[in-house]
Formats: sequence, C-alpha cells, structure tokens
Amino acid sequence: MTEKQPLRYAYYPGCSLHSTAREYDLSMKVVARAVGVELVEIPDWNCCGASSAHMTDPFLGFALPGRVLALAEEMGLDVVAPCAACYGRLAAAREEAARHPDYVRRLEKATGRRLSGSSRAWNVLEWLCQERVSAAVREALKRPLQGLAVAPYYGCLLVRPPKVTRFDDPERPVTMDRILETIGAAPVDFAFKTECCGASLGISRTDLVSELTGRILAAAADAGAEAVAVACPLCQTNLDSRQEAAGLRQGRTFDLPVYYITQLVGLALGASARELGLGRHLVDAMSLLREKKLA
Amino acid sequence: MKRVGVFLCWCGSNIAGTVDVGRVAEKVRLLPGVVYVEENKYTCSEPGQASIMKAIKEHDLERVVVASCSPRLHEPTFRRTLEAAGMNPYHLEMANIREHCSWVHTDREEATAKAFDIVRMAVAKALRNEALQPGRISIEKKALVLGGGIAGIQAALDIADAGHQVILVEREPTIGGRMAQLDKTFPTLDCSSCILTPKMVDCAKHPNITLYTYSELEKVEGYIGNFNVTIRKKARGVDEALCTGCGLCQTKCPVKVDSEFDVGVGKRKAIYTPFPQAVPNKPVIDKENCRYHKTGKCRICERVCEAKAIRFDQEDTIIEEKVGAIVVATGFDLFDLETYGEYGYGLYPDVISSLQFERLINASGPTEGKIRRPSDQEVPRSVAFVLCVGSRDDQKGVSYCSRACCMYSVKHATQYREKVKDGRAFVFYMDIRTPGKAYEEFYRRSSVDYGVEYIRGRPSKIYQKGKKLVVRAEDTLLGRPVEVEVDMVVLAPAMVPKHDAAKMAQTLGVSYDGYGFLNEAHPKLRPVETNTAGIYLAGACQGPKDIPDTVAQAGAAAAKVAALFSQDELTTEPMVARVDEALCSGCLWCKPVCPYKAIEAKTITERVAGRTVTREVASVNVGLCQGCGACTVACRDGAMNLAGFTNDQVLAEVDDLLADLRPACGV
Amino acid sequence: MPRKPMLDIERMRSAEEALRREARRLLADGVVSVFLGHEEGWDGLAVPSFATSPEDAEKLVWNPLVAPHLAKYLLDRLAGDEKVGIVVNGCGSLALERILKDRRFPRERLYIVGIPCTGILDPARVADLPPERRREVLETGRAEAGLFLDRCSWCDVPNAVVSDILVGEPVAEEPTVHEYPRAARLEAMSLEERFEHFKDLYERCIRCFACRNVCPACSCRECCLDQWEPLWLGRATSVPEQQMFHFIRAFDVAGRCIRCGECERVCPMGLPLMDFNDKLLKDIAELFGVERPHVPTDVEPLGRFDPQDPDFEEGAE
Amino acid sequence: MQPRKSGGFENMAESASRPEEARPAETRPAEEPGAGWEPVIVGFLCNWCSYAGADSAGTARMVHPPNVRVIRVPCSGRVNPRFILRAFQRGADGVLVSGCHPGDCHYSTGNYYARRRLVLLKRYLEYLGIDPRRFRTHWVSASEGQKFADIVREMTAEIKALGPGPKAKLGELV
Repeated sequence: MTEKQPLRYAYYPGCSLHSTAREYDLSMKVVARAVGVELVEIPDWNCCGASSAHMTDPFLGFALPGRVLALAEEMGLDVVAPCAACYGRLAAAREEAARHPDYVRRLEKATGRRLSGSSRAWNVLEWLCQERVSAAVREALKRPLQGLAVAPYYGCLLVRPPKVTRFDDPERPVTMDRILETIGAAPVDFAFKTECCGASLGISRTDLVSELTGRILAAAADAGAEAVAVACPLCQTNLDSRQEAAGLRQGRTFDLPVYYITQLVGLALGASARELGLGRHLVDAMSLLREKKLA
Repeated sequence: MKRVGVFLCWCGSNIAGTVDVGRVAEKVRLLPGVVYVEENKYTCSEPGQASIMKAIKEHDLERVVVASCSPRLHEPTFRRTLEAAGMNPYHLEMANIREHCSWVHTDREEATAKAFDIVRMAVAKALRNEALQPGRISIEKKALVLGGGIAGIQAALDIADAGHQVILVEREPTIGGRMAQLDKTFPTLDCSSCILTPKMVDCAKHPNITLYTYSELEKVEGYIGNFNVTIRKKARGVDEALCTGCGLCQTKCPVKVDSEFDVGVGKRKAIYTPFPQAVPNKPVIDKENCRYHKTGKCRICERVCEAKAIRFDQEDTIIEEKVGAIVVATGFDLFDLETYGEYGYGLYPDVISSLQFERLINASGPTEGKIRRPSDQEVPRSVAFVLCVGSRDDQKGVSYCSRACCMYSVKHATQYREKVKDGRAFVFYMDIRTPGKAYEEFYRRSSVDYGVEYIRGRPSKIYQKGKKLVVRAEDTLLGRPVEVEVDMVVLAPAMVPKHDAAKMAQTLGVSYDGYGFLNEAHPKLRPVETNTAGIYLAGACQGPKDIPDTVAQAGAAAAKVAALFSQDELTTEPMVARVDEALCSGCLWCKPVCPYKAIEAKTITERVAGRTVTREVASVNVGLCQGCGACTVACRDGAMNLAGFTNDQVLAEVDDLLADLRPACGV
Repeated sequence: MPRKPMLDIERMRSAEEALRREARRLLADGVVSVFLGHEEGWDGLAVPSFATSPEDAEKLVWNPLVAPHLAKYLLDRLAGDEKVGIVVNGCGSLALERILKDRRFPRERLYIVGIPCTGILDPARVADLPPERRREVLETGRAEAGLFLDRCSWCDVPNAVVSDILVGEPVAEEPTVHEYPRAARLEAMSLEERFEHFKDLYERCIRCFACRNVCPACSCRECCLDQWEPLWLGRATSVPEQQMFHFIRAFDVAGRCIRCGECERVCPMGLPLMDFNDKLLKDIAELFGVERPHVPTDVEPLGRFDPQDPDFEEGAE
Repeated sequence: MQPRKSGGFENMAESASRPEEARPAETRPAEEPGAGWEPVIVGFLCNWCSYAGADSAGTARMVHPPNVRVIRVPCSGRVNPRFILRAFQRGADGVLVSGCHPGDCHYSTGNYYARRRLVLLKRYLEYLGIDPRRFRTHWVSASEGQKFADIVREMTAEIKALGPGPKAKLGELV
C-alpha cells in the first residue's frame, strides 16, 4: 500500500454536517487543523443514500456511496466520514464491491468512474485513534478536561454490522473511552453504549423515540455522567432535542449536554467555544464547562 | 504378455437383458492377451465359480477378469475363487457391467458398446496387475486411555475387567473430570460424586490399571497393535510414594488463588488437591503461584510434612509405553462467555456460568451449597437462566446444539426453587430439547411442581440497574418485548472442543471436524472408531454429550478394544503405497499429504561408481497405510505407487479405452 | 509497489571484492572444497564458476550480469560429504531454498555467502544494445527498467533468505502487492485465443529440456519425462505430447515455483514459458490465500489444505 | 474440427493380429459430429462414495446416458492431474472426477488435498484453452445415485452441444 503523507484525507461531510450538525463540521476542522491533518473536501460529492436508498434498491444503495468512494480513489486518499450513517454506507459499499463485481461494472457504466477498493472510509473514532493522530492530540493537548465525567455513546451504526465496519467490539466498544482518556476526561462506562436512539422513527413515532432516548440518558446519568459524547449527527440531535420529552416519560429531569467527540477534543486542544459551535446546542452546553473551568 | 481369461456374466436377464453378452464375448476374444472367454448365466454361483477354477487350470490363466456386478459386491467372492484355484487373489479385475451399465441403460446397442469398453479397460488393468500378499502384524494387548473423566474411567474399567492392561492418563492432578464438579445429575437428581467417586477409587485400585495423573501425552508413533506412546508426567513437587494425603500442607500453605475446580467462585492453595475426594489424594505444587518458587523463601509445606514428601526440585519424567489400542476421552471445554458483550459476563459479577452455578449449589463447594450471589453474598430472590449462549448461533457462536444445557438448566432451576422457596426462576430458551429417558417428564415437573417460569426468547441484552440485573428479550410466544429484573443470571455456555483438541488430534493422527471435535469413522455404523485403526473415541471429545451417552460410548469403545485384543495377529490390506527406492529423490513431499502419518524418511546406503553413498528416501509403514494413494500424486517422479491402482494401470485404462476413437455404439 | 530495480556499480564492486575475499578464505582454510560463483565468460557474460583453490577465487565476479542461479549445480556435488560454498543474492537464495526444502542437498554441507541485491540485468537484453550504450550501462549502471530481469520488477527478497554470512549492507525490504500481469493478459483473451496462443508455443518448442534442466524446482533423480514405464510423455514432438510436456512441467512445480523465470531466459526458442507458471502462482495466491507463493515454505500449498478452501460445488467457481 | 472416425473397433481388431476374425459385420460409415456422434467421458470415481453412488444409481435403475466410462480409484486424492490431461490428449471429450463430500472422505482428508489440486487444475485447463465445461468435479456420496445420474445426464448433454474434445484441435499423438 502506498503511504499517504503528509496525513491527508478526503473529507466527506454529508448532508448533516452542512445543516443540523454544523458544529460537528466546525469542530472536525478545528481538530484536523490542530493535529496537522489536511482534510480535502471531496469535490462534487453526493448523498450517501442512507437510509432510504438501500431500502428501495440495493444497487442504488451501493452506487451512491460507491461514487463517493470512486471520487476519493481519484484523489488517491482515504475518506473521513464524520457522520455515522455516511460512514456505514461507505463501508458497506466497499464490502459490496468486493462481493458483487457486477455492481462495480454497472457503477462504471453509470458514472464513468472506476472503483478498485483502494480507498476506504474512516469514522471519526477510528480516525482519532490512529497512532499518528492520537500522538498529535497528546502532543497538542492544552486544556485536559479534568473532572469531566462523560458517557461515551456510540449508537448503533458505528460498530454495526461488525462484518462491514470491522471496528471495535459491537457490544462493548471502547474506542471513544480511550479518546476521552487521552484528552483527560473521565469516561463513564454504562450499559447503553450501543443501544438504538430511535432516530429513524424520529418523525413517525416520537413517543417511542422519547422512550429509547430516555433509557440511554437515564443509564448515563445513573452511571454518574455529567455529559454525553457522540460521533453521529442523528444521535446528537435526538439526545439533545428530546431531553424534556424523555424526562417526562422517565419521570425525572435530564440536564446532560450532548457533545460531539470532536468538540471535546477541540476544547482540550485549546479551541474556543465559538470555534467549536458550542452555542448551537439545545441543552446548554456551556454552563457545565464553565462550572468545570473548561471554557 | 500375460494370459487373461474373461468371464462374462449374464446375471440371468439382469445383464443379458440389456447387453448382448454374446457379442461382447466375440469382441473381447480379440483383445490382446485374452486367451479364453466364457459366458455364464450366474458367474457368482457355485457352478460359475467352479468353471473359473477349471478354466484357470486348463488354460493356464495368469489373470482373470470377471465382468458382472459391482466389485463392491463380489470382488471378495471371486478373489476367494482365484485363491482356491491356487492363483494369487489380486490377479482378479472386475468389470462392472451391471450397476454401471445394464441396469442404467435401455438401448441395447449402446449398452453393449459400453459393456465392451468396461471389459476392455479391466483387461488392460489386469495385464498390469501384480501378485500381492497381505501382511500380518502382532498386537500388544495393552490399552492407553487418554482422559480421566467419566468416559475415560468407564472405558478403562471395562477394558481392565476384560482382563487387559490399561494405562489411564489424565492431565489434571486427579481423575474425575467434569462430572466431579457437578452437584447432581439429571433427571434423577442422583448426587454426582456419590456415583462417580466409587468408580474413581475402583480405577485406582484395579490391578490392571496404571494411573498417570498430572500427565500429558507427548508423542504417538506406530500403528494399530503397536503404538509407541510417550507420556510426560509433570513434576508434582510431591513424592507420591511417601505422601499420605493428610492435607496438612494445604492447610498451612499461605498462598490463596482462584480454584480452577471451583471455576473462580472458590479458592485453593498453592499446594493443593483440586477437591477432597481426589484420586490420587496427593497434592501438587502449583509452581506459578508457590511462594517458594517465586521468591525462594517459604518452604512451610516442607516443614509441616511429616512424611517428608515435598520435593521442590522434582522434574518431569518421561514414560514410554507400548500399547495396542488407544481410547481418546479428552472431553470438552466451555464456550468463552465474554464473546457475548451484551450479556456482561466478566463485567457484572452476578452474571455467572452454569458450571459456576453448579459449584455454588454443591454441598462441598465454596458456599457449602448455599446459593449466594458473588457480588454481595446475598441469597438471590430471583434468577434468570439463559440457554444457548454460544450454541445454535451462527453469528457469534457455534451452529450446533450442545445437547445437555436444556436439561441441566431445568435441573438448576428446579434446584434453585427447592433451596429458595420464595425465589423466582426464569428460563430463557429457544427450544427446550428433552430427548432422553425421563427427560421430558423432568422438564414438565420443573414447571408444574416447581413453578419455574419459561420464557421463549433469546435475550438481547443484560444490564445492571442498581443492585438488579435486567434481562431484555423478546417473548416470541407473546410476540412482545419483555424485561425481567433478577438478582442473578446464569448463562449456559456451549460445549466446545478442548482448546488443544486439534493439536491432540494431530499428535494422534486422527481427523477432526471444522469445530475441532474428533471425527468418528462413520456417523452411524462406526461411531466409536476413528479413521486411524486402533484409535477409538469416548465422550464429548467427539461432540457434545450428556453423561448417559458418554458412559454408553465409553463402554462401546472398550468393547472394540476387547474385540481387537481377542486376536493374536491382524492381517493387513496389501493394496498399499510402496516406494521405488531407486527412483525416490527423498523430497518427502508425500509425507504431509498422508492422512495416516504412514510415511517417514529412511536412510539407505548404495554403491555409486565404487563409492558408498547414503541418502534418504521415503518409506511406507504398511501397518499404517490405508491405501488412499494421496502420496502417489504428490510424488513427481512416480517413485511412490499404489499397489492395485498403479500409475501404469490407470494410464493403461485411459489409453486402451481411447486407443481408437469410435462412436460409442460402433461395436 | 516494489522498489524500482537499479544498479549500484560501486556496491557491486565492493561486493565482488568481499566475495573474492570470503571465497579465498573458505578455500584456503579448507572450510569448503569448492566454491560456486560466477566468472566472466565469452562476450562478458557471467557463467557459473567452480573455484577449488584460493587462486581460483580471483576469477569470481559480481557484476550486473550475474543472472544464472547456481543452486542447481549442487546436485552434481551430492556424492561425498565435503562442504560446498555458494554465493546467492535474494532470488538466488530462493532457488537455493527450493533445493533445500525439496531436501535435495543437506544444509549442513553448505556455506552460503549472501549478497544484498538491487537488481540484475537480463544478459540477452544487454547483448542487444549497441556497443557504446552497452559499455555505458555496465560501467555507470545507468540502465532503464526494461533492461532488468523480469524477476527484478516484483522482487521482495533483495537480501538472501538463507545465508551464513551477508556481505554488504542489507537492502531495505519493502512489502509488495504481487501482481501477475502475464496471466492476467491471457485471462483476458477468449478460450480460443488462449488455445491458439499455447498451441503456437507447443509447435515452436523443440523439447530441448533446457527449461527443465535449469529449473530449481525440477530436481528429481529421474525425471518422469524421461521414464519409459510408465510412459508419461510420448517421445513424438506432436502438439498433444508437447502440451503434456509443458503441462507436467508447470503443474509439477505448482506451489513450488519461485518465479525466477530462468526457464524462459534459457529457452533457445525464446518461448514465453512463464505464461505457464504465472497463472499457477496467481491462482495459488488467490485460491489459497498464499501471499508470497514464490517463497518456499515447509509445507507446500498443495501439501496442505483448509476445510474452508474454495470448493467447486455450490458456486465457488 | 475433424470428424471422428467410426469403425474404430475395426482398427483395434487389426492390431490384434487376428485379421480373419476381425471384421465385425456391422461396421458403419464415417459420421459427421453431431449426426449420431456420441461423446466419450472418462469418469474417475472414488471407491467409497462416488463409485458406490454410481452403483446406487444402478440398483435403483436410474437410467442415464451411456457416455461415461468409469475408472475406479480408491480416493479422489489418487487422481493425478496428469491422468486427466492424458484422457483429453487421447481423445476423451470430457472428464469427470468425483469423490466423497468434504469431511466424509473414507481416508479422512484425501479429498481435501484433491480439492485444492482440482480447483487449481480446473482453472488451469481453462487457461490452456480447454473448455471448463469438459472437466467437471463433484462430490457424490454413496447414497446420491440420483445426483450421479443427473450429473451424467447434464454433462453428456453439455458436451454433445460442445462437440468433440480438445484432441480434435490438438491433432494426433504421432
């Protein structure tokens, strides 16, 4: 394999990072800059298709992320996909390409682009955990998040299906825990790290979503967490926006800020709240940090 | 050219009805080497056979071809005929013109043409066959039994009772195996040690049984009747001859570690016997944890031992034995429960395995039979038993059913309800499988009489909530998710092959399946034999089994050994591989492909241009070789050949069949 | 990608000096009775040399043309028990490993001098150059990639895999993703085109056996191709017998071929003989997950199996 | 493609040095392939499973085309790839190798070694320009008489459609 240096990645923000998850996009770029990684946004990228495409037509479900991978191959770079759904689709497409040569041919016919499997997708946690990146984080650490008890919530898509993601233990993942340790925070182990947050029912069955988010928040709070860290825009939106409804169902009040892991890393690297978009949250993300003298 | 006689059978109308035997005979007469052709109505009948014998004498036949039915049916018959006529029986070739021709074709022309081809291939092969002699090998009437669990104990006792010497080798410091860890046995709720320990003692006392505990098999060489086995007797640190088994050393030893026998729910000392009824009742020193071995100071056991039996510097001893048969009874391991991250085994102290539960309810276990949960020693008011953890799970575990878990979990739930009268027992199951005598009744009783609550569904998650554990599952009968809060969870792990089963199989030269269970020679008809003659299987090393099945199989293996030992000599199949030493380059690439480890290097000396030269060649142990011929294909220069199916013979069959091209119906 | 082959004339000169010194020492001290190396032959070519005295060692060369592998000459030394010295570079050591793993010569009778290598030229290609260019290449080492031996293009064993002493600094080893362009090219053809390609080859082959004789994987005491009984190979040079000849040659070394291409280099008819082997190397890599099929192992790929191997039933093929 | 000679029996008989007996009455005129041409398939069957499977087909009277000529070998692991090429070289139109199912080998592992070799060979023959449909490898157990009959039926039909084997293109041996 050719070594890609200096560390450059094709950057695939997907739709969320340009809309509801702006702060994820912002903080991602802040962290990359701080650790000396160049993110090159894929020119002319398209929707990853999650999750409607692969439910409608298996080939379409492959072709949308397949084209994104082909674009990255043309750049000669691996892709970082911060959104867990985007990451899942890209990883699945690469897996499917290996199993269905006919898909690859059809894709080539439809888009005129070749797919050889030379580029792969990285999710943010894997990306942060790489030897070089995590070493750079350790080195650039300015403000360790001492005393901040954070529940690392992985959600369903980052680790599943294990045959496709080949990343961490699908039931008891630890990658985010490690990252939190690296930046000086205290990861809180809890039983609902990979439970479903209900995002896909976010419009049709809000009652169920509140129930599911409520369980996750309750488990995190009961385990002693003061905040939740995520690496998925859907998880963030759900956990952040439904705390009141979830609290009503659980008969309690939640007050857990829900941070993107990149926001916490950025914070530890000395970035300002403004740069990290910490003002864009629904559950106040600043008070806790101020209380801990971290912002 | 050899003089060939061809005997064409009509088999009544079975062959003659479709094949024009007369026309085949006419053409066969013209084949090179054929000096005599005869048709018979039934060649296998007595007159038919007599006619062959007569023709052999009258026509000085050197090779015989019988064209009739499948050789799988009558090859032995006609070989005997040849022998009776004073001819080497392996000068026979059969042409299968019934099963492969007259019975499956309808067109007389086509069938006749094909029959002729079949006969002519047989003639080509016969012209190149050779006289073969079966060998004879002696039998050492002593058996080796590997593994001292209930399977090994039963096999050893049965063989010994039949009057033969037995060597019983056990890896652990005591015999007894898994059964010794159990409290009671289903469905009768007999106390496990009450029925096992007498057998253990019988083993130790039997004049025909030599017991090597804390010992492992190192090497096996040889073949049926003549195995040379090497056993490593690990250093116990204790002189067994002097030790009285008083147990004082164990009482005084200052080091406490987790007990393997108690599966981590109890402790033992660094000098220990696994349990009080151990056989032999002589302790071993666990060097890894012994303070003296670690720091050079302590020696308390040595000081307190009145028999002066402690030997810190004792070394392993190597024992070599010659045996005629081997019974493998090495047992099983349990599935690694931490594979199921969602169940929290290893994370939550009150999620335990069935075997740990077995130790908790055992009156001689660490809690003296009181069920207390590990986290706070409280008596659990509710317990969930989860079946099929690893079993029947293609994704994370193994595909097969482990056979015993349903029944022992039913037993556990019943026992729990007996001991904790107001407790609730939940069993999460996929199916309850009760195929054994009185098993279903036992299961019914657990529900009707003991109020065990059965929930059909495999849990998706177990998590802690305060002091409780929550088991989440789908109740597939109600079609609805359920969450049950309990104080303790017991997981029933799949039975899996011993971790080193593959290595053991390779040492023994027996085959194993994709999981690592040892393979029987035939799943129906040879369930206790292996493909390696003289090696037999007993118990769970072959696949998951409960105690009754294990004991039955052990008895069967012992009977096979006794039957083998009832003869003084064995005859061996002569159709085996052999080496042309002049050709053999000694590369030995034939060696790895031999399923029977029958090929070894041998040094030969020869004179070349006035000089004496030694070199290595392959050599075949005819006692081990079963005649598969895999080696012949690995051999590039053709030095390795297979008697009865030589390269020359196969090529002749191909060449003569295709010597001239003609429409198949062109006879 | 593998390292690009290149010539380092300085490195070779100092290796040559060290080689002569080492051979001289071994012969003078009586460690070996003969030392196998190369010497300068007709027209500057490097040909096998058998040094038996310290003086002979001075003839030994190490230059851009030392293409011939020496391992197979060991078979001539099987009788006796004296030690034999031999010089190998990376690919030469693969040939030697082949002979050793095939148990055709005892390791303990060898003293192996290894020379790290950055590339060797194909003597035939150099011979075709105009004289001035040729001199320039050999003196300065400035040679384009096309002049090197084919095996240099994928070489992942610049240093000897087996040796008693290594003279010169080891060359950095780089992992290589192995590709099989020769087989891939033919695979892309139609069945008929391939048949015709090979038929043409069969027709041009004069069956001189040079390919077999040079092959380090063909070391039987008596080759099956020479046997009369059974007659594996008819003596006629008809097309079907030629097919059998090349089939037996290629399939018998399947799993043991070191991909040196010597068969092709020595073919007097210039036949693309590696077309036969490339496919088997490729398939063994693909089917059985052997990443470096050219490296000899203790059990050859066809001498072992995996129950999960690709199957021909239920859709593997 | 060359038409195959018929009346081959005649030729064979001549070589049998008894010319006066060697003239079967029913010799036929030369035929074009396709018109009455019947392929010859050489089948290497292992003794314990596939040969017995073919026997089962017989015992159950499962009628199938008569084009396969069976050579009995102890194990599929005994089948040297050279045998297979030899058959094609000498004029076989198809070759079938069949052994016990993986895991069921009478010799425990013989068919696993055979599988490696045959999977490799199958690709290799195709590489050499021999139509892969002419060389089939199967697992047939002793009870699978029906499977054996089906394979023979399928293979015969397929090869009939393909026409005469590689010898037609390679030419004569001498």
